[in-house]
Amino acid sequence: MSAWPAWTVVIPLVGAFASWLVGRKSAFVAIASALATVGVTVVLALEVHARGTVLHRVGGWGAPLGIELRVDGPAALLLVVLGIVTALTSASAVAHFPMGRRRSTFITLWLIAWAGLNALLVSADLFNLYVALELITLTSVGLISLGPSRESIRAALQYLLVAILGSLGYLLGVALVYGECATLDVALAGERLARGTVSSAAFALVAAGLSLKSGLFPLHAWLPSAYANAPSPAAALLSGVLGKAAFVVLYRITGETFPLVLDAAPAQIVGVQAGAAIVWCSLLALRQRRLKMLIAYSSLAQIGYMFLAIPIGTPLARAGALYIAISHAAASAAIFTATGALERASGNDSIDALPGVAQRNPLTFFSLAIGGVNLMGLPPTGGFIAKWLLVRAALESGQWWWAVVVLVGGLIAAAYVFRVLREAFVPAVPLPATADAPQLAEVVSLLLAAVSLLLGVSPSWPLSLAMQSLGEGP
Amino acid sequence: MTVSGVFSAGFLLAGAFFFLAGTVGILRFPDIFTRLHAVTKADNLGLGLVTVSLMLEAPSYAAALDLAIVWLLVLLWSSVAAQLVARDALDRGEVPWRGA
Amino acid sequence: MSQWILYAASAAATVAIAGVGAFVAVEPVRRLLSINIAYSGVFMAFVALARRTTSGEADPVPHALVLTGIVVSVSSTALALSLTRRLVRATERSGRDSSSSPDEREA
Amino acid sequence: MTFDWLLDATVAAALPLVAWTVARSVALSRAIVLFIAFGLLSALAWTRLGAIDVALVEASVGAGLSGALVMSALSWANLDEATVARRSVIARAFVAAAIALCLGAVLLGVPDPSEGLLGDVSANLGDAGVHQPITAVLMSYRGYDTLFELVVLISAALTIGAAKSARLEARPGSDLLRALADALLPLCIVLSAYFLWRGSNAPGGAFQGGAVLAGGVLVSTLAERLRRPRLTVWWIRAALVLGPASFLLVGMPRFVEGAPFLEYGPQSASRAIFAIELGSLVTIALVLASFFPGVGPLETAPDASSERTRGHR
Repeated sequence: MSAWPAWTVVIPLVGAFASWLVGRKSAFVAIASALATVGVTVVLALEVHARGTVLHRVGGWGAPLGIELRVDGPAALLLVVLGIVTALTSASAVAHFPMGRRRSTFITLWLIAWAGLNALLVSADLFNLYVALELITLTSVGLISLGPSRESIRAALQYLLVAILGSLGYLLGVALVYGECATLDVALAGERLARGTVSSAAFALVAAGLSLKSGLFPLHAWLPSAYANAPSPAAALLSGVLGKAAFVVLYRITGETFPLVLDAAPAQIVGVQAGAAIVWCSLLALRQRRLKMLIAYSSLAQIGYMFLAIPIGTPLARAGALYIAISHAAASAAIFTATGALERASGNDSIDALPGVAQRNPLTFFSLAIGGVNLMGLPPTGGFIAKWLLVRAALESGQWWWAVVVLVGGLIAAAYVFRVLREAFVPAVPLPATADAPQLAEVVSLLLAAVSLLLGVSPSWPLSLAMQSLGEGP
Repeated sequence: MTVSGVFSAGFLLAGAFFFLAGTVGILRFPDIFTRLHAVTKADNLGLGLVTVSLMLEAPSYAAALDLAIVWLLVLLWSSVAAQLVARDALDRGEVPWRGA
Repeated sequence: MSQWILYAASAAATVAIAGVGAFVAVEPVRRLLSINIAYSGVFMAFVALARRTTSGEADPVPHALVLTGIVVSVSSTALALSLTRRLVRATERSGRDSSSSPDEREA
Repeated sequence: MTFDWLLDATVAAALPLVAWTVARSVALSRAIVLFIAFGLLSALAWTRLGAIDVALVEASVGAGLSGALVMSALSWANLDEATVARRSVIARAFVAAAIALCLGAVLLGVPDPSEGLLGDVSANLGDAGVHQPITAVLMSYRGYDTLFELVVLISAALTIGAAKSARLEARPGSDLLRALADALLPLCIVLSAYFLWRGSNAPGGAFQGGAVLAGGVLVSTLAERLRRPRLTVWWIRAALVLGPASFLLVGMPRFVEGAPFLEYGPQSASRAIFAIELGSLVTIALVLASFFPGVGPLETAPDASSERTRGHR
């Protein structure tokens, strides 16, 4: 038993309370707790890499009575990469919000959200996952509502109402699982759950609730406005990190609780939704006039790629989905941060206002470009590795049509990415008079882009964690 | 059936009657002030009778005392609430019903 | 018919009715009412399932889960209401004097 | 048997019926009153099912505080009755009935009888530090959940508190309310302490106590006997996070020494749980009371407000 899983939750939580008590000068607390949290996740990942799944019994009770924290390879990988992205993104918040109440509220909510995310990643208990999901939902709503306009509040409200409806489905599914096998532990429930009506219905409810929360096609229309109207650092955090929470839960419980129902009808329905999300949301992204809306729709398409792991269902497909999750986390956070910097400079995020960016803000342009290449899935980014894994998994399992969907999605992504990059590359004569983009945000977006590049250049360590299957540990 | 059981049943039925009367009052009375009468007077009397009936059946004196305290609290609260609602209604310009 | 079956059936009906109501509702407060009732239905399912014991003493774990669930759902209800109110206020304000900027910074 | 069955059947049938009328009622005020009635009915159902703790929390937090929250929405909500879709009632009823049948069939398909975790809970009560099974689950076996639940409460309060809130104005009859508040607040404090103390061996605990205390604080705030809790005052900020902080403080010494997180140790368990519950009570009461200023009436110009309300009556 290792104490590290609990520390990943305790540290950001303590940081959140400390920043809340300190108030105005909370930036120092934020930096300290961010460094400590990332440090702990790295140590935990090294331990998992060396010794396999790490277990912590909260309160010493153990399943089924108590709650267990179990960190396997995929969870450790997510902890590290999402942690680094979260930490970097928050640095751009310091540039975005002037010192004052909004900044300190942002910092407190951000640290609470991080604690919730880590709790979600390490938890092996179905109801604890629900509480962590709700924590992430409420903090996300708080972050969106910090936006400048009435539209931010409308978006936050809509996000909240849809998200709690999604949790309702999940919770009903949990009730069924508990009723059937008298445990809330994900793995123990998987052992006790026989193939049958109850388990299929439970999976259908859980999958429906979680895909609604992730914004999977066709119930996705509420999500883009949340991303587009949130403050840029919050948008980066939401689309990069927090928006993946519901998927991560589904990923975990399809592997451990519902491995038996994966070839059943609900999984195939999820597959159709995922395929439709990839194609349709990419096409919608092509039609947007605002950069933030474009990225929001492209994020929805990327959610679709992740959900492809459920119908394909092989370990390779699961590793691919995981790799999409981490590389997209870094890439979309980079793009949103870069967009935030440009928005600061030119006053809006319209694609028509892009000409001249490559001259004026070469750093920002560079991170936009790397992020875009990642969305297309071309080397040398992490997006390439991820899509390559997915295509191979689809072909190996004989479901070649998913490979076609992945490739078509990549082509459409290339179209909208090149549209943005071409506009940004057009020299503007004369150069429009604009304010300076905040340097901190530019550097942060470059670092985030570098993370997504790194995932493509040296994939061996992350891949070995992603492929580490459960149960190898002591 | 014991004597106290008979009394208890009688009080219960009487209480139920007043609750019914109060409910009819809410539904049938013409304005907010008269409806307040129905809610606060008839229902509180009904609740009192039910409380007495339950006190007769209570397993201990302490439990009977608990029930009595509950009734007193409801009385206190509903009298204040009735006043507040009525004053607010007057303040908003509701005119009490003067008979048809 | 045993007691828990009655209430489990009631829970199923409540969730279905309120769930449909939540999907159809247009106005946020109404949607919120339906969502809350649907949650009560789910909690009812938990509590009814806890009643299947042979001894007559109920399983306390679902009860504790429901307590947690109630508190979580009150938090989201309060948050949703406060956001709705801010929205209504922002709309009214921009309706009253359309000359002022819609940008409403609440520092 | 027959009488019990009749009562259960009535309650069980009434719940979905009320749910249906809430969704169908045209006037928002009626929907809200029925919503509160639904909460009280479900509290009744939970007493019937032997879940006294849940019934207490539902009556105080679920029906009581949530009800009061949505009730205060009446003062500003969009009362436009046209927003209720009147068409397609039959289609909706059909869909709901279909879902209900499927769900019911699945729910009744679970094994019966089933002990759940009852045996595990009772067997470990000796080590948990409390005698009441539900308090043991909430504070000991699944204390980790409760920690997060408190954090959920706090993050909602933070977001609500970050916005400018309503000024609670003196209402007509506030002299009366003041007298009531003076009588009620001490009573609420005593009652919440009683709930807390009782929680270790009978139904009751931090949540019930916190809700009662929040009610008392709220009435006193409305009566202007207490100033509204301000999130800028340092000790109120500290009190707001007292619950989760006491979880961490109590859990930390042994955790640092190498014990599992939130393991209190067999000797000190009952004291540890009491300390955590005390902190949680403060957090719960403060958070619940702080929800109200964020949903109160809008501060419009006086003439406009009276006209608005009158127009809808």
